Amino acid sequence: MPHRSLVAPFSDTELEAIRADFPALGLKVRGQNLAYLDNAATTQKPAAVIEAEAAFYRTQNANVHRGVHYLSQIATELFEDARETVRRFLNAKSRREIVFTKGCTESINLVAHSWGAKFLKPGDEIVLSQLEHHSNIVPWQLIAERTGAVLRVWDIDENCDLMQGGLDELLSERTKIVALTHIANGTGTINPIKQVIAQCHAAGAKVLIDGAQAAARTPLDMQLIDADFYALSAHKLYGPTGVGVLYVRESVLEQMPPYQGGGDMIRTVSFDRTTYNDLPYRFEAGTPNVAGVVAFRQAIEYVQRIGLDRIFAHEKELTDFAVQSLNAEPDVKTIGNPKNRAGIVAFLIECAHPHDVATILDSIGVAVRSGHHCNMPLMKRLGINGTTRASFGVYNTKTEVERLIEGLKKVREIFQ
Amino acid sequence: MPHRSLVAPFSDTELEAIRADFPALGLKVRGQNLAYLDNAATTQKPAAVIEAEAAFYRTQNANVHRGVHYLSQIATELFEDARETVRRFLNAKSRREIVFTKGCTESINLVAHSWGAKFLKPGDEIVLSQLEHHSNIVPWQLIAERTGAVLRVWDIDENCDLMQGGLDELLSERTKIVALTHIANGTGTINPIKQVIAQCHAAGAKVLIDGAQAAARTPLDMQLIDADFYALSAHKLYGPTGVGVLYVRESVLEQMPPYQGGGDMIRTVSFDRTTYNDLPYRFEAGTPNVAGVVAFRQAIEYVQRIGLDRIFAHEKELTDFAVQSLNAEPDVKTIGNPKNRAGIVAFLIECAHPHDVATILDSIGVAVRSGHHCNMPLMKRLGINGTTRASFGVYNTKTEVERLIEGLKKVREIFQ
Amino acid sequence: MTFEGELSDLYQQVILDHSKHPRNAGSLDSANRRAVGHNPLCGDQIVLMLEVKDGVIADVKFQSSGCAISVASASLMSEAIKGKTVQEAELMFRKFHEMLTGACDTSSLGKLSALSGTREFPMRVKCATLAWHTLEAALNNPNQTVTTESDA
Amino acid sequence: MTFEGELSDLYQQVILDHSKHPRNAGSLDSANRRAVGHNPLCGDQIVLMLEVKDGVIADVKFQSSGCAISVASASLMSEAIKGKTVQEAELMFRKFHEMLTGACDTSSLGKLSALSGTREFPMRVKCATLAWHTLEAALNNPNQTVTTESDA
Ligand SMILES: Cc1ncc(COP(=O)(O)O)c(C=O)c1O
Ligand SMILES: Cc1ncc(COP(=O)(O)O)c(C=O)c1O
Repeated sequence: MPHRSLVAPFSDTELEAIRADFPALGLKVRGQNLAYLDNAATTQKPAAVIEAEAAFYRTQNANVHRGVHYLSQIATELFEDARETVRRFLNAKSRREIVFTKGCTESINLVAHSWGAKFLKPGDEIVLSQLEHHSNIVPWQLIAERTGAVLRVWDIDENCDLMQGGLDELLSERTKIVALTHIANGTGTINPIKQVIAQCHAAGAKVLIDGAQAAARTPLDMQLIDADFYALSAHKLYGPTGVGVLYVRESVLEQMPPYQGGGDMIRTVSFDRTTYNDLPYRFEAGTPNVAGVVAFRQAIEYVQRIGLDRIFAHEKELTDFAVQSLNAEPDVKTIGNPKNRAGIVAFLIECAHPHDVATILDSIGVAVRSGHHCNMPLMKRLGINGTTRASFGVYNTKTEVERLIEGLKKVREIFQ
Repeated sequence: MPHRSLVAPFSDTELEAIRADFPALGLKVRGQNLAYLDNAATTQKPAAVIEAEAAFYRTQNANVHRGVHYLSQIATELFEDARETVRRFLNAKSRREIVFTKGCTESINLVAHSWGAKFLKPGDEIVLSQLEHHSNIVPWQLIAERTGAVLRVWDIDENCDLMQGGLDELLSERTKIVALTHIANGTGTINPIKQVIAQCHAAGAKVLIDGAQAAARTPLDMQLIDADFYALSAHKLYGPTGVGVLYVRESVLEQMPPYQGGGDMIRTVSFDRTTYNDLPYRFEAGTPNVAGVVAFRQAIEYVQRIGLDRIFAHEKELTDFAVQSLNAEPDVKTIGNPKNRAGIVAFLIECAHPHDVATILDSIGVAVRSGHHCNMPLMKRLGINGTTRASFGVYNTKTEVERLIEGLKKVREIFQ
Repeated sequence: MTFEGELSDLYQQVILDHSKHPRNAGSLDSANRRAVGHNPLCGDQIVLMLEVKDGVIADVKFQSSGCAISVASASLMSEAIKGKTVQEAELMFRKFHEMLTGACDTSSLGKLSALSGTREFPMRVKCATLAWHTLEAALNNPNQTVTTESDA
Repeated sequence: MTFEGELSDLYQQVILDHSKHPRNAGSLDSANRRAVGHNPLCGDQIVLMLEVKDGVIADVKFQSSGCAISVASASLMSEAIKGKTVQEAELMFRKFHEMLTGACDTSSLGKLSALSGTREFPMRVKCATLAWHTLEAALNNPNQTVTTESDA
């Protein structure tokens, strides 16, 4: 992705200013400054997001779409303005294509359940990659079981890149959908989704992209990649918990039957016959997470002000530094060596299990994650039980990476 | 419910102190003090809730259940402590019976989809009442369509109480589940759920209670009422948006297949075979609304400090006053005259449509709701298109009710 | 403007008059275009019947259960479109829609401009546009059901 | 205690020793009780095999892939329960569980008390109890699979 290398990473002053926007980064953990390197699990939130949510409850709180009174009007406008912000962020064609959910996992479940139940027939094939998070595996297993469709798996090569040509062998007229992560949460692999989508479309298959890790790490453009479905979580994009987005191309969404039933998603209800509302409301049953959605808008505007290309460049610099530093340690092995990698580095150290590594790093204030990262099939494929994973955000620094490396000394002290 | 009449409503000083806890009540709307009488749609939030959510993001934010580092531990503890608070609030036997969802609507969908898909067979019957909210109708229609089960409707009498003996005629060995609202959002009717549940259990049917309106209005005790399923939304209980609860009796929940698939709900995942996690996690796929759940705890503790029996008494006093005052107007008709009523009064005024009434009341700062209130089948049964509805919360005052009555004069000025 | 002023702008005399005495209310046996419009927010409904002959809206009737704004809007619309060509009616809708969603010149809208006060009440804009969305449906997809949700 | 102190309390010498050189690791042909335990949080797994004769745990072996705490706990457990009656083993589990979840007397737990440092690391308690939950399953529901999730 050559245009990105032209973008300069942050200056020290810029980075300091960014860090100051995030209250949690001032925390002391175990008497040390917090080095938060668990951003792939969830990101910290800028004050603008925290304050927007509180301000909503203090001065704008009401239910949406249902009332004519002042607060209800304000809340509805704020909620729908946030939808427009998301539309622009994704460069979707229409607000009708933006469905709010409770998270990326629900977004994928919605597609598997609604689209899948209607369009999958016995013997139809669903292609997943070996890199997928459980949230992009289990919903497909559930709908495969229900419909008689079959899962096929796109394997990886020794670098943890998708196997070249692997898709050629898998795609056939039986392939109805390909569900693929944009950036792999276990390895940081950036998948070539634009090419994959073009190839799948040529073969007549739809494509769902799991953007949980990508949304905070790289600019997104639905027109450019031409995805049918794109799923993401606000909480991994500096936004609140309990908010997700599902983008669906309008012509596809129009054909989908309702997922959950309830208030707001109907046009008329009678016990004999219920008719459903227009897009996207047909897919938003019940009171949504209004305050969360309103605050999420601030998160999007925050990363847009900085620029996702600059965030990408910053994280790339950190990631390259972390990979180099880790690989320089003779007893450390980084997992995968993908051609394009974003913000995530997993590793193993000979003397200690990832859980013990994470506990010891925690003792010096360095927060990393250990375990299978909801990537059990990938772990099995790699013949390991888990890894220790550092994942970066807009606010991380080289010093924090150095503290991680320093912490490995302590691991060795205890375990060697 | 005789014990409740022994409880004294709030003194003026108490009420003032309660009002001071809710920042939004200080708002000016259209130049007037806000009189927020739309609590059945959503409640305002006490500062403790708003502050807990902000504090979580500032000092405790991490993903739950998945990390060993300090913040992850804190976040997990807070999240699970909130579950324990909900357990105590509902007097459930076990934390395993408390599933967090995104709202009451999702809670009901979860049951209809998971329990329904497994246990409903063609010809089986689902009994709903004429008082139900769309959220307790449409999920059942969707699963009925999928399974071949059939909906039966328990009619109401002229007071908008459930028809006496109506259930006797409906219950048969074909009845698999009865889905009933605890307090009706359109009329304020308090249903005799304890007796209904006993009768249903005797007939071998399960019972789901929609507690969306009840949870903030009356003490709850799962052991006393013996429900199989109880659903509620945090945002109607002075808590944040995007959080719901589903209580399911453990022996029932154990038999239910997963609803959504993803992270956290699994034990092991492989492409060939996935096994599911223990209760309640099997039903909580993906990152939950951690901050929302943590803040919701504060809302529960808030109403518990005041006492739900006192809140009930306070709202009863307001409701009785509102019903009397409205009925004293010759051109006003209140909807229904239920034996037991909680916190909700809907009415019609001869000269004007509910929407116009709501707009004019809004012009003097009185927030009420107008329309069908997601109760289209009830509206049809009553032969009307909609109503204007005032619904009360812990913080409302008689003065606010008087302002509503006063506002009707302005309606007449314009429309007569 | 004060909110009091905005309110009386919303409920102008002509609106109140048309809501109490809707013109062209009723059924139309000669109708060859028909559509039903719903406002899912409040359950308001309108049934619109048109007789279109040689590209001209020769006659129009409607049945509506709704608030003052939606009934008055249907009534005013029925008067405005009767005898107009389909193209003229569609142009009128575009102008009407512009009036409600942005600042625009209302001079060419005649009596319809009485509904411009709705602009200050975003939650009521749907009430004013329901009849027009239904007209659009009747002209383009006869025997369709539409909602106003897309205005949200 | 400082956190530094807590950390060395967690990784006591006996824990490190047992994690590096687990006792009773391996397979047991004579086993008549078997259970598999999972920690869904991290994917750690233990296979526990017991030979129970006349109410006594005559022999025990385990295969475990896990962190230092979980391996050490399995190893220490295997030593502690070998030769004990089923009742004694279950009493031991209760005491062990109490030690990790509340303050309690650890004197009767012998070497097992080396795991008491886990108490200060709530996210690691599951690592220490996995072997014991698996034991419970093997004794009560032989050939079962269990998880530690209920400790969350
Ligand atoms: C690649 C990927 N997909 C999906 C998810 C699920 O996101 P959430 O838990 O927010 O629903 C995650 C995060 O854990 C992820 O990293
Ligand atoms: C009786 C009843 N049930 C269910 C619901 C749905 O609740 P939510 O929109 O929070 O999912 C509501 C609220 O609108 C309600 O009043």
